[in-house]
Amino acid sequence: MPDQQNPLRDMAAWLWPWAVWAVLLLVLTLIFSQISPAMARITTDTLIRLVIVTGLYIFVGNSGILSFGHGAFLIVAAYASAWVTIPVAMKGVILPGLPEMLRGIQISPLGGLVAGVVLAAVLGLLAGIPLMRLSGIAASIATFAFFIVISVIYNNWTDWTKGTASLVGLPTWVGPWAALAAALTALLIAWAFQNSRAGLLLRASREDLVAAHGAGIRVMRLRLLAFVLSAAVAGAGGVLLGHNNGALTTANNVYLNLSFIVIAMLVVGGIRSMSGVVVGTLVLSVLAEIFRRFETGVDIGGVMLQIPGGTREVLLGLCMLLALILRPDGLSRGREIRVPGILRGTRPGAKTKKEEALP
Amino acid sequence: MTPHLQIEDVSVTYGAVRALNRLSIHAAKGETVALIGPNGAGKSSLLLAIAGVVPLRSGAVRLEGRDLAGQEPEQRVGLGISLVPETRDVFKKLSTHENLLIGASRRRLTRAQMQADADRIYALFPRLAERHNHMAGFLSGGEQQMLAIGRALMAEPGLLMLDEPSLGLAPVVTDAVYAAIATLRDQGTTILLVEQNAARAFSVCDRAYLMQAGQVIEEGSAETLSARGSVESVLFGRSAPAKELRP
Amino acid sequence: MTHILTATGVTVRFGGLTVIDDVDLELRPSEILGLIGPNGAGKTTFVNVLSGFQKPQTGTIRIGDTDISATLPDERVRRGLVRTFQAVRLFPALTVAENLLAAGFAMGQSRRAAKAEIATLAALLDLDGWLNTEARALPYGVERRAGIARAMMAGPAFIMLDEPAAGMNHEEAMAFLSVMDAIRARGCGILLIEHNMDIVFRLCDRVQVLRSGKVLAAGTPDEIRNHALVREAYLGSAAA
Amino acid sequence: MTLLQMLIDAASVGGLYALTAIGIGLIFGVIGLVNFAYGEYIMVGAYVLLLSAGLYWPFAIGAVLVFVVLFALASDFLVFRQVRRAPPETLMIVSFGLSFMIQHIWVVMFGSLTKTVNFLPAINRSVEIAGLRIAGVSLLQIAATVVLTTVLALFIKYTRIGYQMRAVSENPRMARLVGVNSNWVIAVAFAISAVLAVTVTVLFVAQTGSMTPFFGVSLTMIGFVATVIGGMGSLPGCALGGFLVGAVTTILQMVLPPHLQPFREAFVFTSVILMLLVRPQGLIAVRSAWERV
Amino acid sequence: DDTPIVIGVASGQTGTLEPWDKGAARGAELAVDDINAAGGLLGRPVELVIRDTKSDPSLGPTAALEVLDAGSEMVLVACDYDFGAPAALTAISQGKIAMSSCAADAKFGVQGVGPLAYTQALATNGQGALLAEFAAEQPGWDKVYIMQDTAIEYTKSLCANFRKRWVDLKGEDSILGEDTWNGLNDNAIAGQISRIKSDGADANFIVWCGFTNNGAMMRQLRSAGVDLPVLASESMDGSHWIEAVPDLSDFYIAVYASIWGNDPDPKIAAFMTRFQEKFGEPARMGHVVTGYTAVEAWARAVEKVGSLDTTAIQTALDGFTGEPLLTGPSTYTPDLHINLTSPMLMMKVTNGKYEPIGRRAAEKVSPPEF
Ligand SMILES: Nc1ncnc2c1ncn2[C@@H]1O[C@H](COP(=O)(O)OP(=O)(O)OP(=O)(O)O)[C@@H](O)[C@H]1O
Ligand SMILES: Nc1ncnc2c1ncn2[C@@H]1O[C@H](COP(=O)(O)OP(=O)(O)OP(=O)(O)O)[C@@H](O)[C@H]1O
Ligand SMILES: CC(C)C[C@H](N)C(=O)O
Ligand SMILES: [Mg+2]
Ligand SMILES: [Mg+2]
Repeated sequence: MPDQQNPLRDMAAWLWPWAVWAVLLLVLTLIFSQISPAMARITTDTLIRLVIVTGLYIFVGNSGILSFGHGAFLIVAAYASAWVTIPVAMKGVILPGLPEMLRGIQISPLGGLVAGVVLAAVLGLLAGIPLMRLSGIAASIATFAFFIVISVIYNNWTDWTKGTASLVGLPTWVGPWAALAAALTALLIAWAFQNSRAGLLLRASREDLVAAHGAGIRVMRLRLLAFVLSAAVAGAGGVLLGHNNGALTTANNVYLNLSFIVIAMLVVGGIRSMSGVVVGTLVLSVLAEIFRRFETGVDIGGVMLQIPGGTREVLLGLCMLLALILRPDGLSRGREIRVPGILRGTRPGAKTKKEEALP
Repeated sequence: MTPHLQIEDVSVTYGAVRALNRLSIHAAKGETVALIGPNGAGKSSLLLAIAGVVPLRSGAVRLEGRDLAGQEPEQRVGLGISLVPETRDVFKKLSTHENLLIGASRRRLTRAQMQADADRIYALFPRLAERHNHMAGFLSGGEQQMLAIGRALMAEPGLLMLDEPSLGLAPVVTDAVYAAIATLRDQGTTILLVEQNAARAFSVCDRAYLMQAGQVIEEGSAETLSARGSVESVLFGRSAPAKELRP
Repeated sequence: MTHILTATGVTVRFGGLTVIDDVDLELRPSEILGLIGPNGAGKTTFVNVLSGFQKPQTGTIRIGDTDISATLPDERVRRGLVRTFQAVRLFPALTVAENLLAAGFAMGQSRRAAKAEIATLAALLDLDGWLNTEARALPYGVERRAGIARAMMAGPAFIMLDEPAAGMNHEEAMAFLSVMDAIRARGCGILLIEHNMDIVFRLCDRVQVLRSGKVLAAGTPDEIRNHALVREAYLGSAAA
Repeated sequence: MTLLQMLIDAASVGGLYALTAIGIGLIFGVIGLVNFAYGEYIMVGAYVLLLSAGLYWPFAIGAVLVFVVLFALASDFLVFRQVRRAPPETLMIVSFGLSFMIQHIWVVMFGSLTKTVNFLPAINRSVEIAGLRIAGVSLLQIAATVVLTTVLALFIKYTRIGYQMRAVSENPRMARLVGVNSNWVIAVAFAISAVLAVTVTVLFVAQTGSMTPFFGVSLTMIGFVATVIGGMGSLPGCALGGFLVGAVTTILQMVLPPHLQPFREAFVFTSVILMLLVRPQGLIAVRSAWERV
Repeated sequence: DDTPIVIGVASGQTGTLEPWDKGAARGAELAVDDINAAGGLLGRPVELVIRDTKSDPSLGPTAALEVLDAGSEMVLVACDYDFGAPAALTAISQGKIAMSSCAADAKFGVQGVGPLAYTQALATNGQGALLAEFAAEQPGWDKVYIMQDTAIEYTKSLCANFRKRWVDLKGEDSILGEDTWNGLNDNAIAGQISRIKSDGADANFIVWCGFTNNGAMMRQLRSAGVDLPVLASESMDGSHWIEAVPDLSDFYIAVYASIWGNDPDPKIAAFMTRFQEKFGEPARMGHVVTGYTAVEAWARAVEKVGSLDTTAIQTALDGFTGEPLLTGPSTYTPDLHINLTSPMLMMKVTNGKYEPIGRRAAEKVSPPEF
């Protein structure tokens, strides 16, 4: 019977695209983290990047505004977590300028994560209120300016951040599994948001801002919501980054470079789907790793293959260009994984039901 | 004698949607041919295919016997094909006057000749003359429609394709446009006219095709078609999306 | 009491060009008011003023006794004043159903209520077969109807339709008359901009004619049809 | 130090940015492409200058001109033409990927270390006029900016290819439908932007004598910021934006107390945000930046 | 047992730090050659495994893990605290010694990385003091103008330490002015130059704490007609930028070693000759010797304790007092793993020619504060 309601099946159908990626990521993590400590680390790095790309996607994919500013949330969240998780004894030496209240405490890694995420979200809110009024390239440039402001402040706020110097002493609790958990959570958040009411409305405004106003959509509020959510998720990525490296620095544009890599991953994968996020991150990360290996030399059937130093980036850039030329809408072409027929059944909106409703 | 325009077995698809299905039509030199059909019949797709902006999946478009395959849209303009698209597509950031001038891109004209041609358009649409220095994006809907028509006329085409030229025009202006179409016809321009208002189209055309679901279902002179009453039956049918290639 | 949409003393200038010159207008519930006039007369601009997309130099817009002159477009929609666009402007990458759903969500409708409303409107506007088509792939005539449906999703008290019948053939236009009647039956006031005089004269309770930003004439369809100036400046052969 | 000297210094720092911004603004505002690889046109030019440093200087500049124009045309032909119809964010990342790739090809060829060349030291000398000091290069930068902005603005406004360029950028499909050869028109725009890039190269190398494969990046970034705050689609706006960014930077450098000086960029970019909030369409907004409903 | 002992290099073989880190890796290669020529370490051959961090701090741990995977007993990391710390942290978390070739920030050591981290640099405390003492000796150098790049910690700390020692020697009033720029962003410094010309009109010399883009800055300074002597330190070493400045003169710099074939220390001069022979080009910066010393110091400690036991090696390193190494006598203590007083070579540049003045060490160095 077409009209039969089956909440469990609907739920499964709703979750399906996410679940497929979750299983895939789980299997990949399982395999790669076992190979060697270095490989486990590369796996962790990739998953953390996936968290960050997902964070960026929540805003960019739904609002259509390209943000160059998400690096700021990484910085802010990572340092916040550092302030509360570096062991008290070390903090006394490393950050004597920190206020007594922070210097005297040391909370659990999870607490640090929460602190980081909350601060990123708050900053997202404060920055978002003015920035979300802008659209198009002006908005993108403004987010870029916002990033520079935050990064310069953290780069010189010596008492709290150690300025251009590295901040060390962050407990290194992040491994492949923690990163995987974070990545799956982030993807689920992104998935839930894009399928929510707010998600649909925001995507509508991305398509045509004037028409969105004409349909009564409160665009600024929705953008702000997405911006804050996206800041929080990206912030989580920042926290993981810090606790994976055990050290933080804002010097030498590390976060700026990271921001561009992350945007490239998103666009190569396809800016308009969650699947694009996963595909883009995985493909570029894997390619980067393969080329890196070739640079240090790979033994293939007794022949030592080595590409000259520095060509890794050239090849990576070339692959990026080819991908974009062949698939301008991203590798995923903005599509999601198809829900199999048995799960789809006849959900509201499907054709058959509509036709029956005809007079 | 080879017809001026010959469409043979043309199919056009958008992804899985088939907009034109092995459709053939022709137009003799100096003939005015109307295309009539319900929403989604594929009329606009056909004009775009002739202009070269949507690719053919099969079949051929011939102009004076010559297959246009591989000719870029701008080259087709050079061959005398000119289109007034239904979306108008005036260049919003160019002034009204610049929009007219750009219509003559393929003709090697002196400034004076160009101005003279533009003045003829202004005479046809006095409203545009009043707005000649306006950014086209600021024009009203009807003014933009006049501009789109004027821009196409600036190319002095041998084959003019008009996609719903009366769209958004005030009744008096529609009269003017149809008078202009009649003049062009008399001057020997081949015209392909898509029009929702069948009676209006029949008033100027020599021949008409009735289209439905990407195919021609009837052909004939205005009188025969309206006599047969097939127009009403076609147009009054409910519109539905074109059939998908795959289920 | 029933609320009336009133605009008083609206003037719009662009640089030195006066596009609307001190125009008043009143629209009652369940009324169809035709706004006609030559191309460039200022009809669309006037709708832009009413819907909040264009700030007038002078003039006030009221719904009942509430002055809404200072509100933003989306706010006006939530107050029951919606419009369609002359250039339609659907959300191109969304399907027709999603276009309508978005409009329902924007008004805070539940998914269920919105879906029911979509079904009703689709039947009314002959969109059934098109609901799962992306808006960018629609033929022009369907696009226009989808635009009207999207506006109707808001359950408006007043709707302003900018050339809704453009791109419809004669038969469709006649079918469209019943759509207008259905909308009117919901208690909705309609401001109709249209160049198809068949529709205007058959449908409207009153007609107001703009020329060069000024009200040239106002009255019943019959009065307008026989108004000498209107015939000459606007109607041409359509006056017949 | 007098206020006047301060303004002159501000203008000389802004000169280079202004010059960069009009090159970016031409492609960005007129063709509608956010071209990150613009900085690389400047960069590769510098290396040609390095290799041709032995030549009599007009020949050296000629060599750069030929190379960079061909280089820009090649980048259009091989890359940008392939993605003409892609969505804007894709175009942006394509140009970014291209820029990244060129930089690293140059790293492989020349190393990432700074290379130096003593090119035209004469024009780098300062001139003193009534007690005010200004470097010769800065004078040239300012002059070049003013002249090139004017010439280009007139070119785009009044020539046939000028309005064809604007048409192509707005609606490439329709432009072809009226018979504009869009590939040709875009190629011309790339060639012009390459000429602008060469101007930047020559003056930059004369000023700093140094280059790395990465020096184009920061110039491009500032160029974009300048273009957007100045007003997209308006070349004088781009130039103004460039001067402003340079001027704000220099003036802040001089008025900020020492302990705040490291935060200078934070102040500069906060003012960028403020300017955008106040005038989202840029300082010199062209009318066409607004869309009527 | 003749399985090789592996020494890992995880630093920026390409990217911003290439001139420093690639040089250091090559220096380390020469040290390995020497050890192997002398019969190896503990009777075993020594081997170098190099992984590039691309000068990206976040790639440091990966590179470090890879060289550790390859069996490294010691890891040589980048020539800078910010770039080197992440790789070093990874190495010491696996219980291995991490050596930086030339991170000059005293935090690179017990306090900022951990007790297993060492650096071969002379701390900025020493560098700054050395510059101040040198300047104070020059006839007529009474008034100074200080220019500081704000891009990295090293330059800030260098200027601060110069200032401290200089004020000690000449008093606060002898500083006529201070200004900054950002080497990573600024291309033009017209404003700063105008200020030197007005505020610094009476200065006798300028202290220039620069990091990158030195050629551009000096070119503008000189062509604006500022001919004052300029005093700088190791980060501005190198042959790569001077051509930008026509006939650079009155430029004084403290370096680890002369790359111009005229180092007064015959050991170093010989080293540079060998370097040129092995790699077919002269070293680009004096820092190559610190790469050599890093291996030398670690191997010396290993020989002393006769085992590869990390704790033992650590104790041996901590016991270095005036240990003669290629770069000069080297001293570590259990809580300071950087040299404070080792010597550097002062050089003077006239018409683009580098002439050695002589090696010197600072007399009075204020100990680092953490
Ligand atoms: N860009 C597109 N992508 C996918 N399908 C399209 C696209 N453009 C048109 N179609 C489909 O092709 C078919 C023919 O459309 P076309 O616009 O040619 O019809 P038409 O006869 O011009 O209709 P109208 O009278 O409404 O203008 C329709 O089913 C339409 O949905
Ligand atoms: N933003 C604007 N800037 C400049 N002029 C404008 C602007 N908006 C409208 N105009 C001018 O105002 C006049 C009225 O335009 P409007 O769109 O209101 O006409 P209309 O009555 O809707 O005409 P049509 O029937 O052709 O749609 C036009 O001549 C147009 O050029
Ligand atoms: C300039 C740097 C790369 C080198 C310097 N010795 C430092 O510690 O940072
Ligand atoms: Mg059509
Ligand atoms: Mg209108």
